[in-house]
Amino acid sequence: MPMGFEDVSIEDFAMAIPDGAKVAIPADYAGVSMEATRALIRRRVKNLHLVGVPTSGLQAELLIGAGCVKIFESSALTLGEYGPAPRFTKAVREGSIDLIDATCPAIHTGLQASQKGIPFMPLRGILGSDVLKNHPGWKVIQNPFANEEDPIVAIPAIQPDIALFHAPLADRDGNVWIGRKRELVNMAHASKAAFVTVDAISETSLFETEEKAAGVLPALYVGKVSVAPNGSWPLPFWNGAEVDDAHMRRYMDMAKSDEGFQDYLNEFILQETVPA
Amino acid sequence: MPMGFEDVSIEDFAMAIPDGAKVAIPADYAGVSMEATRALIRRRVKNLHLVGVPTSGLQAELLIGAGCVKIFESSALTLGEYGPAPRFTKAVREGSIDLIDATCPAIHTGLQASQKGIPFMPLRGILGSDVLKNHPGWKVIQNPFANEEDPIVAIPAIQPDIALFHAPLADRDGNVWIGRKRELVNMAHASKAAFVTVDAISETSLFETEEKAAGVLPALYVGKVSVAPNGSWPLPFWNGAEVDDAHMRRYMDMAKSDEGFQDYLNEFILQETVPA
Amino acid sequence: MTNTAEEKKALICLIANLLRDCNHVAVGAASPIPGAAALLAKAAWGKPRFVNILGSVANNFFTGGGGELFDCAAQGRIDAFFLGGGQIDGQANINLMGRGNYPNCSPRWPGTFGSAYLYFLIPKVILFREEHSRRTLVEKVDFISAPGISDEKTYRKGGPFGLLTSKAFFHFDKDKKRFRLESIHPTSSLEDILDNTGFSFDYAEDTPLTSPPDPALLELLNRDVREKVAEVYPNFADTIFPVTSHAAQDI
Amino acid sequence: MTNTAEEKKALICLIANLLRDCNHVAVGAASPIPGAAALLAKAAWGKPRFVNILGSVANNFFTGGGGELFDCAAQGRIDAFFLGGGQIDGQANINLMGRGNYPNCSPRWPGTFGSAYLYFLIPKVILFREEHSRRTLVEKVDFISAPGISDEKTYRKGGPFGLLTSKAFFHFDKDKKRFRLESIHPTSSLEDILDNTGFSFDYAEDTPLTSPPDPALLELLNRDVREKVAEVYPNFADTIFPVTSHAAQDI
Repeated sequence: MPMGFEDVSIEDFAMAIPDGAKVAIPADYAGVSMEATRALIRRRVKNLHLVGVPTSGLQAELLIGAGCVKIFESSALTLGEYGPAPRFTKAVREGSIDLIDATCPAIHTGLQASQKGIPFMPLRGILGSDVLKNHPGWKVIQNPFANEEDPIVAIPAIQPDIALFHAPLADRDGNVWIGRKRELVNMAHASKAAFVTVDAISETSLFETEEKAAGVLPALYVGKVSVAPNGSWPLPFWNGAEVDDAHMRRYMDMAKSDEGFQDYLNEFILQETVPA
Repeated sequence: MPMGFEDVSIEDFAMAIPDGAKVAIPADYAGVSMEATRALIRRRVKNLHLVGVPTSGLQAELLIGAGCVKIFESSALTLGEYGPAPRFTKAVREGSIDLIDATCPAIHTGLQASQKGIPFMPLRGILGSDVLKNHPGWKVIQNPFANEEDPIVAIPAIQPDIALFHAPLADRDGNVWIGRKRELVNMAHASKAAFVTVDAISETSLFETEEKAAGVLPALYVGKVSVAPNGSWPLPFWNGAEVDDAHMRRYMDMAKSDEGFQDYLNEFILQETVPA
Repeated sequence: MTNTAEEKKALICLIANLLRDCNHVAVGAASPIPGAAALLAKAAWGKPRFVNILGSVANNFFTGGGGELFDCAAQGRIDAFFLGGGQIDGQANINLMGRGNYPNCSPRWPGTFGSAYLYFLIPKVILFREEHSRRTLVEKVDFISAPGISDEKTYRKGGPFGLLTSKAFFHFDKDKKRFRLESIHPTSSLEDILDNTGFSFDYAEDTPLTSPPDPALLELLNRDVREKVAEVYPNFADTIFPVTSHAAQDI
Repeated sequence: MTNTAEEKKALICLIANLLRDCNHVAVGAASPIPGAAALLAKAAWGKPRFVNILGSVANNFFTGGGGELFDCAAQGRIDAFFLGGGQIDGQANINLMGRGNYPNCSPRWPGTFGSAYLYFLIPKVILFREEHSRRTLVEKVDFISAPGISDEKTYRKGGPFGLLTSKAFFHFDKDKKRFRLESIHPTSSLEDILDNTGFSFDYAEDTPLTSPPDPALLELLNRDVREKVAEVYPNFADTIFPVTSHAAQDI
């Protein structure tokens, strides 16, 4: 470890994410750190401001159900073919979380503005959508380069405290391999620090070849790394596991009721039950 | 060639770049297509609007010297340790080309605005620079999210017709491998089409592994490919050759005078002399 | 079930024909019928040349991260896309947010995704919603995730091309800002459609039936494209392609 | 030549000490003295933790393309950077464009590069120009590539820390908006500096001499860091490290 970069236990990793943190999380296809999600629930984190980049799924559903979330900012919360997310649906109906509903490119754009250190970035479309009407941050401005009336939406920067995700590899310098999931790079650049669970540690530098280097998030942006093999379980991982279909169905069944959801937490998270 | 993508000769490649085209070209470290540059000079292209991303070197120097350039838009034209670029220096002194002098991040930002299909993007810094005072396109606007006076520069989109560069590989589908030279991706996304010379053709798909895929510019953005081994000569290439130091010194010597420069063109370009 | 499979195949062939003039079609990983249609069109005519299945690893050629789809649309490099909606109204407004008063929708649907943006930028947006009922096709949506039409001053390069359901295909008339019934699927009728559509639309009494799929196209789907579809949408492929000894041999 | 090598090493050690409080220092591929200093500081103190040599392949850890440097600076993730200039004036304005009336400068220099931006965003910008003459250090630059100071309303997180030449080190006083002579290199004198500086600056009559490099640091440079320097700046390394049998053994 030439840079003195050490991976930490998942519990220490979760402890380093403070209550009230603004946490950017990726969509299911980009690598969700479910292992960290469970550790966050175990440590009973409170008042998270989740930013789903650009959407979220089971990760936000569980955190919302477990009472860890104050604000959910995203373009969607979807469990895909498994149907409506029961805890999210309930929280919305009861108004127990604050929603900042956006549209996918605006989430990316807000992060890119933070990445570029600019206060906002304009974005086409959106005009006439009720998403615009209800969004607390967006403004409609005149395109300063148009001679005629040309309204355009200005998206303010979104700067998360932490970008939290799962990746295949980190090396001993703290570099992380994310392949072509470049939204993770944007998230990390935009955030104060990236917290990454990885399937494994590479004993050789990820910069050893230009092929590998092309998919690296440099250590400069990385705050903490924890080794969590298959850490996206039960969600699929682009560089590994398929979705655990039986478990997802079981979740949908249990999470129908408050009691069932509590049983799910007890059985699969609070007891630290690990995947088979 | 499943998609019917065919590489073309360098002369056909150059013929497809029309007079007056707005052509984005990379800095020396990112892969300059000198082979295409020579073919453009041979075909006596006229009135190019070059956009050096974010700077240029020998490529712009030769095109300017050969009378192919109407507008040079960039943050610098530098031959590095070889010293002042003689043909550029002369053209500036005589006012024979139009200059749009920028600063590096503003070039990247203008391309990113084009890439995102937005009319402009704001950028910090620059205020108080004479570059701002002399730039024909930039405007200073008020940050719409600030309560106090907060001027910020708005950089309009730069949309080149063509992004022209050299890369290690293309495959038979027209995908191009650019490694971590992601400014080439930005250039290509921002432009109407990428024109790429490559060292070689890969007979297997560049999407075959996620490692390789992480550094791919997809065929969707690629207009023409021409095979030109060592096509950055005499410039260095990040994935291959060192600079041809002796040739660069020879160029500097010959290009001191108009006659010497003409001799250089005759000897190394118009005669289609190829590198040893 | 066989019948339903045939209906789905007819929809696939119908959509494939709508994509013949496209260079690049993007479809969601959860949109098997449009996805199969795009793959079929590519196989049949080499158009669209590019088919991008979002969320897939093997069938997605984007390398710039999740934002590339949106940039690509803004660049004019995506010719057709599909949007759905829990509610769709007669002005082609779509609602992916939920029923009732926002924010406390009940039910709440997942959310707006990229619709509020892509609907403005992709020339040929095909609204696709199999359920054709007064519950889904409404007079006015409860929440406009993305508007079907915009005023003159709004930058808009794209919008609704038509609406395809399990009963019919409507074309959206941008000048009249209304749907016009284009064709009626063989399993439905004009009366059935009038009964089950919550918005008013233009139609002729003699609206034709949707043409049955071209046998050659259907054959191509069943023979050559089935494997590609199965690769991307395995569960869906199981439902529309009965397992035969021939297919078993292929595996 | 040996003398010059020693002077360059002294500059390297001086700069290394200025970088001890940094996490991340970026330097240009054509800036061997600052680059060697950053590598030396990292070797000596583990600070800066990150040294990024721009334009290099092996010693550059950026993976986001040419724009990443600028984004990174705006994020506050670059602590120190080096700028030069064909002209530098007493308000720390720098000119990289050329002499005379823009645009028809004569001579024209390469251009502004990223200076008009980085100067605003990187906290510790060290101006480094070996030539110390009235030609380079002027009362007022002909063209402001990047201004040394800005008014209150201008967003500015960074700016000039000091100016290092072959004769002296000046500190830039942001309140007074003037340079103050900090130390005089042993090869120069106050009189020499006053003679050869085109702008006025604050100084004390008893301005100290620049401290000679710490022997241990010099030893580290000559022993452990020389190879790293040679890897990044081979030509430069040849000029400052005489080839000895020891070095030859290493190769």
